[in-house]
Amino acid sequence: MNVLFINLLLALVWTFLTGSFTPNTLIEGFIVGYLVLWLASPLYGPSTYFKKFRQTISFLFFFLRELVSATLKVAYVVIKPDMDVHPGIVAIPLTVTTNTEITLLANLITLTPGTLTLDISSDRRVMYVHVMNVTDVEAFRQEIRQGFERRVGELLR
Amino acid sequence: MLVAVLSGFGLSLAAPWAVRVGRLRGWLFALLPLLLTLYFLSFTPAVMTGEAITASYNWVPSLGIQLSFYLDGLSWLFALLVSGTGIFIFIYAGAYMADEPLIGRFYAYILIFMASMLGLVLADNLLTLFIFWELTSFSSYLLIGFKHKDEAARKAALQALLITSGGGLALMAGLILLGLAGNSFEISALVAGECLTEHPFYVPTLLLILAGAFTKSAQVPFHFWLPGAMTAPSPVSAYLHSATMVKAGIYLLARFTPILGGTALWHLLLPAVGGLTMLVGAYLSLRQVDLKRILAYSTISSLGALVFLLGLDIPLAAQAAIVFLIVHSMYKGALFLIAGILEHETGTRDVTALGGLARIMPLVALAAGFAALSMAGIPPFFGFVSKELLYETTLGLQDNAILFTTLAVIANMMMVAVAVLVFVRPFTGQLVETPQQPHAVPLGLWLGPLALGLGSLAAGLVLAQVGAILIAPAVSAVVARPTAVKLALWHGVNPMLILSILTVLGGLVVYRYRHSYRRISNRLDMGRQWGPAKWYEFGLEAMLSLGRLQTRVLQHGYLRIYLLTINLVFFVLVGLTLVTKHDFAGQLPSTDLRVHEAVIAAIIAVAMIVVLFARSRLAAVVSLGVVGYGIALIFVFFGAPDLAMTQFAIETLTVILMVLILYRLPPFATFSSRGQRIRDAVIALSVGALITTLVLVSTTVTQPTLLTSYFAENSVPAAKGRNIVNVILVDFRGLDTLGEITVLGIAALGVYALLRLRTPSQRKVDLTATVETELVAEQDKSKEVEAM
Amino acid sequence: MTIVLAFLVGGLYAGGLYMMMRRSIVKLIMGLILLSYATTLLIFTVGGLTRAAPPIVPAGVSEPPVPFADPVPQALILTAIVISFGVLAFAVVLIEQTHRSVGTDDSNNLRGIEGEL
Amino acid sequence: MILELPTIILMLGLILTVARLIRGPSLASRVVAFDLMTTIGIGLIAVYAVMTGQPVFLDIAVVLALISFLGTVAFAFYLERSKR
Amino acid sequence: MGLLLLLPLLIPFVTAALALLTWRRRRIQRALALAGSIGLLVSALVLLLVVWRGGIQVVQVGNWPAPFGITFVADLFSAIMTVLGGIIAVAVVIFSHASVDSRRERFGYYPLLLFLMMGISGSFLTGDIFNLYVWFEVMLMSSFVLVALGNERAQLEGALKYVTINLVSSAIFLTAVGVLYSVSGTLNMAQLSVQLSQSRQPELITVVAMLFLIAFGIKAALFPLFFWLPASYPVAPVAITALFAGLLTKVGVYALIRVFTLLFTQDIGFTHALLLLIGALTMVTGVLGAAAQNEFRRILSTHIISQIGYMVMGLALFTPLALAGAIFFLIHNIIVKANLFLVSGAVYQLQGSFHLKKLGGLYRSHVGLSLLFLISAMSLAGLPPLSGFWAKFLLIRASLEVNQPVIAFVALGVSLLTLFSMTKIWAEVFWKNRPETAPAPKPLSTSVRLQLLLPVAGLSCLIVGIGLLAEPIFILSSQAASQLLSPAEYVTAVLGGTP
Amino acid sequence: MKPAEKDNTIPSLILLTATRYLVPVLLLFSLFLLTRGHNEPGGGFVGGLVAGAAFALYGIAHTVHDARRLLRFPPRVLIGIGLLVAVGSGLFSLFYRRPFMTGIWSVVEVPVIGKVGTPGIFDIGVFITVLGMVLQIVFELMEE
Amino acid sequence: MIQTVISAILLTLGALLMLLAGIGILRLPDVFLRMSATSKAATLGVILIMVATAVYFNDLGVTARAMGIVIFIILTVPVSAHMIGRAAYITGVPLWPETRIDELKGRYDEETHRLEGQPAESTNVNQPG
Ligand code: NA
Ligand code: NA
Repeated sequence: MNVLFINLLLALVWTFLTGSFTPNTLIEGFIVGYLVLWLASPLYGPSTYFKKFRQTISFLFFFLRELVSATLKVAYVVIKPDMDVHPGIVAIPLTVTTNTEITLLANLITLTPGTLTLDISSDRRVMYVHVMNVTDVEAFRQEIRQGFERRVGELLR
Repeated sequence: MLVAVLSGFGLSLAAPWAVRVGRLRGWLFALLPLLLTLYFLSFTPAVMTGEAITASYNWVPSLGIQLSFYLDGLSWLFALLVSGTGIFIFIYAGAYMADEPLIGRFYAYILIFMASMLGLVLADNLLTLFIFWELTSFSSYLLIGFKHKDEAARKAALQALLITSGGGLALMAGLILLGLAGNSFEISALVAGECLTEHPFYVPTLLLILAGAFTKSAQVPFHFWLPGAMTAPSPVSAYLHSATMVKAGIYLLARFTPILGGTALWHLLLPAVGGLTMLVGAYLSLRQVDLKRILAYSTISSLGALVFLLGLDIPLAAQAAIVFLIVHSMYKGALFLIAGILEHETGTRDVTALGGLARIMPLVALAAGFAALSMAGIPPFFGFVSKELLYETTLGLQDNAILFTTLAVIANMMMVAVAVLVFVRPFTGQLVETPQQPHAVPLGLWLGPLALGLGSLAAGLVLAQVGAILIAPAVSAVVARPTAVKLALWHGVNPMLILSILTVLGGLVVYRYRHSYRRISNRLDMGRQWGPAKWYEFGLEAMLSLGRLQTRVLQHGYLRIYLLTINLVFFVLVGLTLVTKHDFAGQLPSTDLRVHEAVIAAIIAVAMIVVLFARSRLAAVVSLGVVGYGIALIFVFFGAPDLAMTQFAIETLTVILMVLILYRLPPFATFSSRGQRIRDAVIALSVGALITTLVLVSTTVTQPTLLTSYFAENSVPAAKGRNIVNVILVDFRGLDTLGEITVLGIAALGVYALLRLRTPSQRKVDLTATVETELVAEQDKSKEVEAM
Repeated sequence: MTIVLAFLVGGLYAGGLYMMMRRSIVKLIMGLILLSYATTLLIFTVGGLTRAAPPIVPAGVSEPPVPFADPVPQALILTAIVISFGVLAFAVVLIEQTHRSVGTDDSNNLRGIEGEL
Repeated sequence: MILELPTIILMLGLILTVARLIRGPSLASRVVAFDLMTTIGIGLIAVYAVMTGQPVFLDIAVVLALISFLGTVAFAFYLERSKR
Repeated sequence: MGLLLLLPLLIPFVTAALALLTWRRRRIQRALALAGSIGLLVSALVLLLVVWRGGIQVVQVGNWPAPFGITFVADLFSAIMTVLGGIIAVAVVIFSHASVDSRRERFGYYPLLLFLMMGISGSFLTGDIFNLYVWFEVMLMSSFVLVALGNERAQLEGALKYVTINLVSSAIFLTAVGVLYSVSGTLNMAQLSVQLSQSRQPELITVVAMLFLIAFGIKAALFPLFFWLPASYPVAPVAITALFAGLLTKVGVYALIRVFTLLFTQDIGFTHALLLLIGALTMVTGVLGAAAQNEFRRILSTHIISQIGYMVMGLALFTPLALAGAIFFLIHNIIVKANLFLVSGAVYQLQGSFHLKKLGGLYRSHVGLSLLFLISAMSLAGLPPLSGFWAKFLLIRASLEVNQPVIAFVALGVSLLTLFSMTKIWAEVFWKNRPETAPAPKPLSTSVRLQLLLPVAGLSCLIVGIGLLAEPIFILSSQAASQLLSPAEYVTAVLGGTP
Repeated sequence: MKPAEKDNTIPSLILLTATRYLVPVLLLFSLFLLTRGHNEPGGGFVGGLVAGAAFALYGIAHTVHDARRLLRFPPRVLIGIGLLVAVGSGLFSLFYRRPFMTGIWSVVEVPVIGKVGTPGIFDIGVFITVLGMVLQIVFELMEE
Repeated sequence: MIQTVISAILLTLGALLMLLAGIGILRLPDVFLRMSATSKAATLGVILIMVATAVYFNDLGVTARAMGIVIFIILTVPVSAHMIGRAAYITGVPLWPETRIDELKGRYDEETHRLEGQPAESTNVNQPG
């Protein structure tokens, strides 16, 4: 994470140089700094910074996309005259183990389409999720495992 | 003179210790009245020349209250009476109450009384007089209730106190009015000052002062406390309730004759009340069998006679009154002491249960004989002179002479009968078996009555001197001009003498038929059902009932009704003022309204209604939260970020608090009826409407505030803060905040104590008490042990 | 808005007082809270309303631009709501303890020593 | 002004939320409604800050965001406990 | 000098805060409480002396000139009241050492007591109407806790009423302050005095005056708003009841006198006539209520109400003498009432009850205590030359001077009924024999006896002293009254001559 | 409700974990409110409430016992200290022969906070007292 | 100017999302479904509004606050939803009858609220009606 620190430093230097201390210049500075660092990456030896950074960014975009689509789905359900939903509560065995991972996963699931984390079993092995439309339970479990759980695992390890 | 008055108070403080001297204590205490008597006697020459000795000490000069004393003939006479009788009473009490464990307190009280009585008669200042007046009532209360274990004594003491204090309060008002009318609180100045009988205050003043005098001197219809007061030990009855205290009213009337007397009202009220009292007292006296009650009623009669005399519109009346005053004090004092001896020795006061005691106690019998003779008005006893004077006065009246004379004769006949009764029954005839075996009476007991009895005789023998030395100065003081007094036993055969003889003969007849009299009068008796004593009881009971009723009505314990009352008061007071005082001419505040503001206001209103009608507590709490958040949003809209923030934070904490508390409380319940709910709703809405009006009205007159511009200008330069609200809170008005956080601290302490402090009984019952609490308690105990 | 708030304040007073006059002590709590809201809002309203101009001096100048909301009622209210919070917290716990100790939530059964007469 | 529009939309949302709050029926539903109200409130304050050009109001939104969460948690906490 | 004015506030405050840090160390807490109350008394006495010598004292807290900051003002009236607060505090603290159980002592009794005194002193000395609200709340909050401290059932029930009704009163007070600020634009009482007298809408001011009347009327227990008092006073620890009886309602009276002399004098014909009526009704209902009671503390408690009526009467008559009478009455009544409660507490320590039926025989066994009771009781009934006589005398004289015989008559009648109630206690508790069922008086250790008797004896000496030395006390009261009646003096002292 | 039963409810894992992140944020923000209060909305009071909320949250997620440990001081002591700090800041001006509570300001500016003055210290006292008060009440109620 | 337009659009969108959440909470049939609506729509709504605010003021302090709010909302909304959902389930708030499957049924310990973590094979499909 040293590189992140340097990157932030560069962003600050940039804002001082431009003389205007606004978020815009800070973001500009960060992008410029990132480019500079990327160019100068051999200087710092092997670092996961750039990979992690890209992963984070892509995770964020993934998350936002999911959030938007979740919202649209909800909008659709809500606005549609007839209430055509088939909810259910599904148990999903967990592969992630640490508390932070579990919590992050639970939160993400809540914020994404049609799902809502209700609780984690006391042995932290199973997550119970409320689903707006249950068609195939197993397929749903797979979806979660492949989608969020994988990404969370990648991001935090 | 101050020393003379205060010496009694001083000694009373020491009395509880001074009694340790043992048997001689009576003689020891009598030294003080003896010294006082000598002291007052030393003024004899001065008094005789008509000179008044004054002494004045500043007390509360800014209120015109001085400790001022004025020794003229009248006060000198009374002072001598008080201190002189005191000598014998004190000696007597020492023997009479030899085994009384609380004798020290007795002497303390009676010393207080004596000092107060001296202060009363010597005072020149109206307020000083009043203070001593009240002190006599108070010491009388303690003395009447001296046998405090006895419920009758306690009741009688209370009765006497309430009656005399009630009169005292009237007297106080009267004296204040008098002082205000005469522009001075000094009696001597009032006497010398301009005439007050035309003053608009005159009538109320007179009535109030008479109320004081009449209650104290046991005039009808206030007379009934005096027989009740016979629960007091006999020395007290003799001293207070015959010789001195009851004469205070007489003193007052005599004292105020120059100021208030001489009017038609005066000449109407005093003879009427006094005459009635004279008759009623006499009538009731002979009906009694209890020796002390007989004497008490006869005292009432005599007091009536004194008031009667003081009210008669003839110069001689004052002389007759003063003479009778002295006569009565001597014989009645003696008789009361004798009654005490009889009770002490035989264990009864029932006059029908006694007889033949002259053989056992000859000296006492002698004293009783003297006193009775004086009472019956037999020459050469002093009582004879007094009775002659009485008849001479009534006969000399211009109006109503016959009527008043008849009254006097009838009353005096009864007195003769009483005199015969109190001497003949106990002392003559066969010795009667009594509850206690009578013994020879010790010196301390018989000395007093004998001295007083002899006094009655001696005064009759040295009439000229008595008239010149004792009577004349006093009469001069009453009529406020030098008056010579010439007393003699023999004036030749005149109407008075004939009346006197008639009186004695009539009295003997009455005595002879006393049993029939008692029977008939008992049959006619209405006093027991309709008399003033009944009124007193009824009044007391009515007052208590009223108190209980009022307590039930006002102090019923229902919190919601209390709140209802507050609401009603609010509605009435504020509503009436608003409606009657305010003209609603001002323009209404601006009607400028934004959508979001309206919506938030509506949401608050709706949420509040949900609170009101919610069936579930939690729904109500959530809705309360909505109200609170809504108000915070209004704060946002109108530029109060600090407020909004705080409101949000507090609201959330309130929700947490409610949530933590509520699940231990039962669900909402509706207890009240529909009618109650509607009533409450109407009242609540009325108050709400009033508040709305108030807000509307007061926003029309909003003034630009001085404070605001000052704070705005000084916040940054002087207080170095840009957030003016915060600067106000921590700097401009930081003291408010200091108080505010103190409240929070106390509240926290309170919650802690409420939750943790359990009563011992709760500890047992409360199964939920946590082990932790108990552990803490254990630790506390150990700490407590350390601390002890 | 002043008029609306005037009615709102009146309504809150009425609501609070009505709730306080219920026999259920749980409702009494609600009534107390409503009453404190009412007072708060009353001071705010009668103190004069100014839209969206907080009494904060912008950095670099020495006085706030006029018009600005009167800070005095705000400070008063702040103090008052804090105090009411403390008092209410105590009152709520008191009511709970009373309920626990006496075992009733009907204030008619809480006549206290007056009930003994 | 153009920013009146979001305010009005927010008000509509708020009214609907209040309707749920009144209707309940379960306490949980009411708490959800309350939670949503605070979220809308945060939005409203931000919109108001923009509308009036007063960024200081945003601080209120921060406090609200931080602290309202606690209220919801407390309700849930209560709900669970009241079950026993 | 500036600090002196704040010491009566700060000394209890600091000692209370320190007591919070020395929680459960009883000795230290006791010592702190004693130090705090003595400090309060001494500072108040010095303050009174300074005010007497040098006129109205003013300090602008925070050095902000009036009317912008908060002003503390000591005129004679407030200085007198503060001294009385100190006297009662010292007596009650000493009495508490012997009478308050260790349970309560361990749960903040002393810090609460000190906070209460802080609130009382603040209420007396502040010159700012909102600040007055704050100190009222400090005082009330501590009194709430003290009433409930102990968690006994009766206490909780009494406290519930006490708290609820006082909260309503506070809400009305706050409403009144809000409206007052709205129509006058200031909170400083001196400036308010100026503003209100120049108000263009005097009618509205009268409405505000009614709000204050109700708010303070509840605190002062005026008719018909007194019900909280008999419900709650007799349930607290007796030392606390003594403190409450002596001071709390009197703070309400103080506030009434303050605002109805300084602020609301525009419509005397209406407001003060109303006060007179209320005063009379308060007197009568209080004394009748007391007559109906059969329990030592409840008689005394209900009786407080009646005495408040006299003070209001003095205010309502609104002459120099009447106000002097009201102040004299306050001085007298605070001491006497507190002392009577202390006596009842001592009796309770001896015989374990407050019920007249279960008491008796103390006249024989405890003559000192009996005498001390008698002094206070007779002073309350107005027996000359004790303190109560002068108070009564002044008021009666004042009412007769302005031709108000009806109120004089009522006051005298009430005084007679007071005598009735006091003699009832005397007869039942002291004169009457101890009932068979009642336990024999408990033997108390010397230190306990000393701690019980010392404060009672001290206060009794004051009662006798005030009676005998009525002149200085009257001059003091009448000076204080004349200050009250000339608000200009107050205004000039606070605003520095530029109103 | 014996103590053994009382805290046996299995706490929510999600809440527990979230609390680990939320509590520091809340505490930080409370200090932010405290320090900025003189110039921006905020101040000791709101700051204290937010800080109290942080500990309360911790208490709900974990146990009151843990929350007390986290706080280190008993809340009552905090109240006492807070009151003393507040009154002490007011007494400070007496050294300068000014009336009670007169603001005394440092000459030099401290970074972040700006000029340090007794009103700021007073606000700290408010903060501590409010924190103590909130926690005293909340902890007691949660322990019941 | 562009800033103003962008922020106005974003604000309107954000507000609409909140309105959507409002519609959702009113229309959806049970508490769990309602939470689905609020947790998503409202969160996105807040995010949009905060971005709009940051854009509008273009000030570091404001942006920081806006960011703070967003992060905090993202952090807390799911937690609240979980807490309410769990509490609702435990207290027996009824599921909408159309709910097809309930794998939580019987897994909570009545006393301790301990939640069993069982393998998910034994799914019991709810038969509506
Ligand atoms: Na303040
Ligand atoms: Na602030």
